[in-house]
Amino acid sequence: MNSIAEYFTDLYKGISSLWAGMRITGKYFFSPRAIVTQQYPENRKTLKMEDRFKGEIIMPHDADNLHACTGCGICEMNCPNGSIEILSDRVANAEGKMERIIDKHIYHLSMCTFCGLCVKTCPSDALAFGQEFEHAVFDRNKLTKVLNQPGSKLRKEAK
Amino acid sequence: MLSRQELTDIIRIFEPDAEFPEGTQLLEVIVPAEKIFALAEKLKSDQKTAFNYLINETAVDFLTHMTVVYHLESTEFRHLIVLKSILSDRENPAIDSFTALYPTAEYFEREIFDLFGIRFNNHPNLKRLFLEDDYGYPLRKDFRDEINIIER
Amino acid sequence: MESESLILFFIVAIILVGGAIIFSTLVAPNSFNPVKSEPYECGIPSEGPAWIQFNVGYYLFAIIYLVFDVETVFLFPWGVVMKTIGMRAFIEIIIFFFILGLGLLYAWKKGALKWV
Amino acid sequence: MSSNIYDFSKLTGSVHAWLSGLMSSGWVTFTELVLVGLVFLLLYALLGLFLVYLERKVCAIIQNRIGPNRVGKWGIIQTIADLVKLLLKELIPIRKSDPLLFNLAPFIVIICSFLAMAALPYAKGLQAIDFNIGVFYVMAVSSLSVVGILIAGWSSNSKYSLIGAMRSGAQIVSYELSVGLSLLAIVVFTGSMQLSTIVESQANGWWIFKGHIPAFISFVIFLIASTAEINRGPFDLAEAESELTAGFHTEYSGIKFAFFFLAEYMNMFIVSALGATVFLGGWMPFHIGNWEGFNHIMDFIPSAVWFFTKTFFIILIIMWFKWTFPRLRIDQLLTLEWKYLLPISLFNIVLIAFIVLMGWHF
Amino acid sequence: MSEEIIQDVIIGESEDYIINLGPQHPSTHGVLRLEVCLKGETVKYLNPHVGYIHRGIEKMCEAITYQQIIHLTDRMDYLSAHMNNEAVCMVVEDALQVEVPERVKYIRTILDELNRLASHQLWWCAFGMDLGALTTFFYGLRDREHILDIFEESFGSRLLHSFNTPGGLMHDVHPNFQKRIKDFIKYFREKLPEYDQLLTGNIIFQNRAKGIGYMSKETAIGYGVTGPSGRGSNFSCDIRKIAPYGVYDKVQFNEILETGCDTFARYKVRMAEMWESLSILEQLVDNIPEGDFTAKMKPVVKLPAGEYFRRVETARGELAVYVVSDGNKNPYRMRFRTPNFSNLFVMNEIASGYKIADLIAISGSLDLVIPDIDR
Repeated sequence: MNSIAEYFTDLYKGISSLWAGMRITGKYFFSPRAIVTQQYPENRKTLKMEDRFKGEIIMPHDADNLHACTGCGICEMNCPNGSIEILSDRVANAEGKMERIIDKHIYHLSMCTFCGLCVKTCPSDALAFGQEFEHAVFDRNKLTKVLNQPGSKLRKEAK
Repeated sequence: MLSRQELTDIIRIFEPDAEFPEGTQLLEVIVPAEKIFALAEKLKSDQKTAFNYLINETAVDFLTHMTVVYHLESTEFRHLIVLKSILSDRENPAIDSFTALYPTAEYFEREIFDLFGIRFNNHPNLKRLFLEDDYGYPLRKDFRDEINIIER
Repeated sequence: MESESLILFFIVAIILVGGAIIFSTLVAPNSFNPVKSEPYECGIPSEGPAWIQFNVGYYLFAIIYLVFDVETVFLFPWGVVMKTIGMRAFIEIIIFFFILGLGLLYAWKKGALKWV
Repeated sequence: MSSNIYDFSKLTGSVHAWLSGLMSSGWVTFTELVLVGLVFLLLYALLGLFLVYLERKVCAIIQNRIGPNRVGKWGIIQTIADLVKLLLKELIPIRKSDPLLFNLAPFIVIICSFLAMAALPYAKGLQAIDFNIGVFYVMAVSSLSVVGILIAGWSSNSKYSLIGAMRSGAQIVSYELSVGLSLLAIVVFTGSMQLSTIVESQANGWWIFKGHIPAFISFVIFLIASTAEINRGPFDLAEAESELTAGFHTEYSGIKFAFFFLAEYMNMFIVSALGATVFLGGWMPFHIGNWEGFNHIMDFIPSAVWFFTKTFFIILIIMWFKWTFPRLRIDQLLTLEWKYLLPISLFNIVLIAFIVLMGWHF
Repeated sequence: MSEEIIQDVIIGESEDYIINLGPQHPSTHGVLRLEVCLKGETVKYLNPHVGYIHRGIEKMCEAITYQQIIHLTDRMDYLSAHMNNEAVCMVVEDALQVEVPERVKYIRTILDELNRLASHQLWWCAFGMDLGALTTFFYGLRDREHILDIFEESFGSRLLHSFNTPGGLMHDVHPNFQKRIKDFIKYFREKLPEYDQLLTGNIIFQNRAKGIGYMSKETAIGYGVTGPSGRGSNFSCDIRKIAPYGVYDKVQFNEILETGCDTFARYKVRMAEMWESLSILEQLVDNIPEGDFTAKMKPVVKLPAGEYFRRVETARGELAVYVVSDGNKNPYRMRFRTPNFSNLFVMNEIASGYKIADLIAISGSLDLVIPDIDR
């Protein structure tokens, strides 16, 4: 007799546990507001990444096309993957001293792991993280970028 | 939990040849390769020490010799020691397997065999774990792979 | 329509499947690659043949099923006439179920319903 | 009786009469056959596509997603796009497979589900073939698809497929019993196996209400067992993708795979339609006893609408099962059938026979 | 049927039926290959093959500085990236005897727990899906998204945030950090009971999970199975209790131990750990002290010659870092004792004799992350 009672309580418990699960899914079925999907390509205009989002490395230039990179090479040294290459020149400045300026600050996005060491260690805050996240391209070579804009110059701090 | 000194005393009795380097973070015991298995067996079965949990087993290549390092813990008393054994024969290094004491050592040892080329005696299934059979032993310091490793 | 017209449905189904497959073979690309035509086993070459003698567990259930299904087939005619015959049919089916139940119980006790 | 429900036999009759006026009787039969074939082909394809779309939408909403929404309004022609894609996919031949059986399997599963479609009463007077053993016929034909699945799994010469096919064989074969016994319950009530008679007998109330608790138990057993018989979650062991990747149709590609997929959904439709016909009154409107006024209003809703509403209600329940529960294991599956469902349904039949004997049903 | 095919049919049951699960299989959670020998549906024995994504992280570490190692540890157990980072950071801090600011400790602990929650949520999704309950996957991911949003706001990345650095943190957390965590706790306290109703209580799930994959305490210790998997076998192995780091000695929490030793016990441990993590978060989130986000460190970190060893509790068990330094800026030898490595190889022991469907449940309950095994 006891086992029969057990059989039916088991049956009841089993069915009610199934019903509990079905209630949850049923609840969401009838609450379409709970939908969390973001319709990505359509919401591009309203899509806003967080300020600190690590999309890619950029070198901010101001309105006069000036940047802050002195070409010291610390970012190149600190990058664990070798994704930064700096080609620098030595040119004479107004006082006749030889001074190092960057020719090209090359950034291999394909090798970057977004660890942030270059941005953190840059002594002149020349690098920053950009918000761009759509990196897909058809040609691998396009992932190699030159960060300093053509014709840009080093910003001279007022001493 | 036994203190460092107490453990040192106990191990001295178990294994008179053991050396205890000074100034290490954890208690380290350096034992000759042929005696390490016997010591570990005693450490595991002894009531006071009861080192029943092998946290880590690895090896280090020092170019002149190799060291096999074991980190042992007792889940009961929570004391922790480091067993070490120095293998001076780099060409054909071999040491006893711990598999009989700690089943997990089987795979740690396969990994060490794979990456360092240290052979383990009495190992049930000493095959390479990650790499192909004809690959070198990459964690040895004199390993060179011209194709895949770019030196900077 | 008469039941002979099932042949019609048969033909239509064959046309549906055959037509689509023929269309597909004509339109779809076709390339040969020895690796592609291997049976799928997660990207690893299959070890040994797939066709071997298989676990008896599956067949055991098939055999028990065979017994019970034949019984069920007998039950349907009974179900149709149950209303008209009444008491006699009821008593007969109780006897029938008693024997059937004994059979199930026997199989149960013998462990035939236990998965091996 | 519900005399004011539109009888589709009037329509078919007038078509027949119109055709007879145009041509000789042999040609009339031929034209009618072609017409019926075309209508069913269309129905089959549309229903299949719609069911796939419905399932994707339902599971999406349950999972807080939107589901297909790019192709057409609300993604409604997404499945058609998928079908076209599958048609254009390469059919990969499997080395060392059994080519004859490998190609035969999709035919078998489709033929089985197509044949079962023929006997379903879609509306009053709209039924291709009204067998006097209708219930039995639908049950038998729809369960034949296990042969196709077994052949598919075996002929692929893949280990996953073979295990999937074996599982599916043991499973379908077992649950066949419970489906049969739960349908038998209504046969006992009605005293007929003809689907049209069963529907007519529910003019004053559906069997699930008239047949007391045993009929309800039968309905629940039918729901569980038929879900298992059509290989749907939580009983989808034959194609358990976390264990067997895709089970019996692992090796099928392109349109051949699509046919297995289609047959699965059509089988779902067939069992739901059968359940709706037998337990929920088929195309019969919702009637309550002698409430003439109420019954009269209900009669204005076309019978086909009633049929499809009930069918899709059952389909939604089956989908709800699938997207809620984890999958059973093979031994639990068989235990559920042989140690729970079968004894319960045997006992249930006796109970129903007793009710019928005493004349307690309405 | 051709002659050749007939000959292929083997007569006799003695033949082993060997099936490969993986590397391309939906339920191995990565490129793991299990060579399974079957008899009918029952697993006779199985043989794990690893190494499909071996990247040689230990070798790479020998060539780079300690700051640079951080970003590699992210990629071992990518679901507990923060704990992996913390282990390396703490080894360096130990060796240099740097005292990190109190604020850093608090934030690290909070991130540990958030990361653990995110990891357990993902495990719950995947475990449900392994057992065929497909809806769990979406509910789990839906809730995990909130944690990832918190990460993104503060560190700029969602999964591999490389946020720790030896001595402290990369930069300070976002001003919204505390508020968002509090919102999340409130949100998740409502959602977690739904998990129980949907899956834990479900009779089918319980039958699938109970009594499956029995792993005794001795087996767990012998094979070094740590983390929630080990604690399901009543093996007390929580490093947060044994050797507290961060501020774990200042918060109240229980080490969850289950005596069931089966798949369901491991499941229950993880579910209970989610509640514990929530309560730890609640205790910490309001008490983050003000202060620096990093200790003063030299730009080039050189560890004094010697050997250092440190353990942390990741979401999957005990991660031990063993460093041999020769006084240079690069480690001489870096060894990661990763939890999944040990957790994987117990599979043969605990899955033999069960059905193939149970094998999937068992591997799901061990919560394996394959890059952590291969490193």
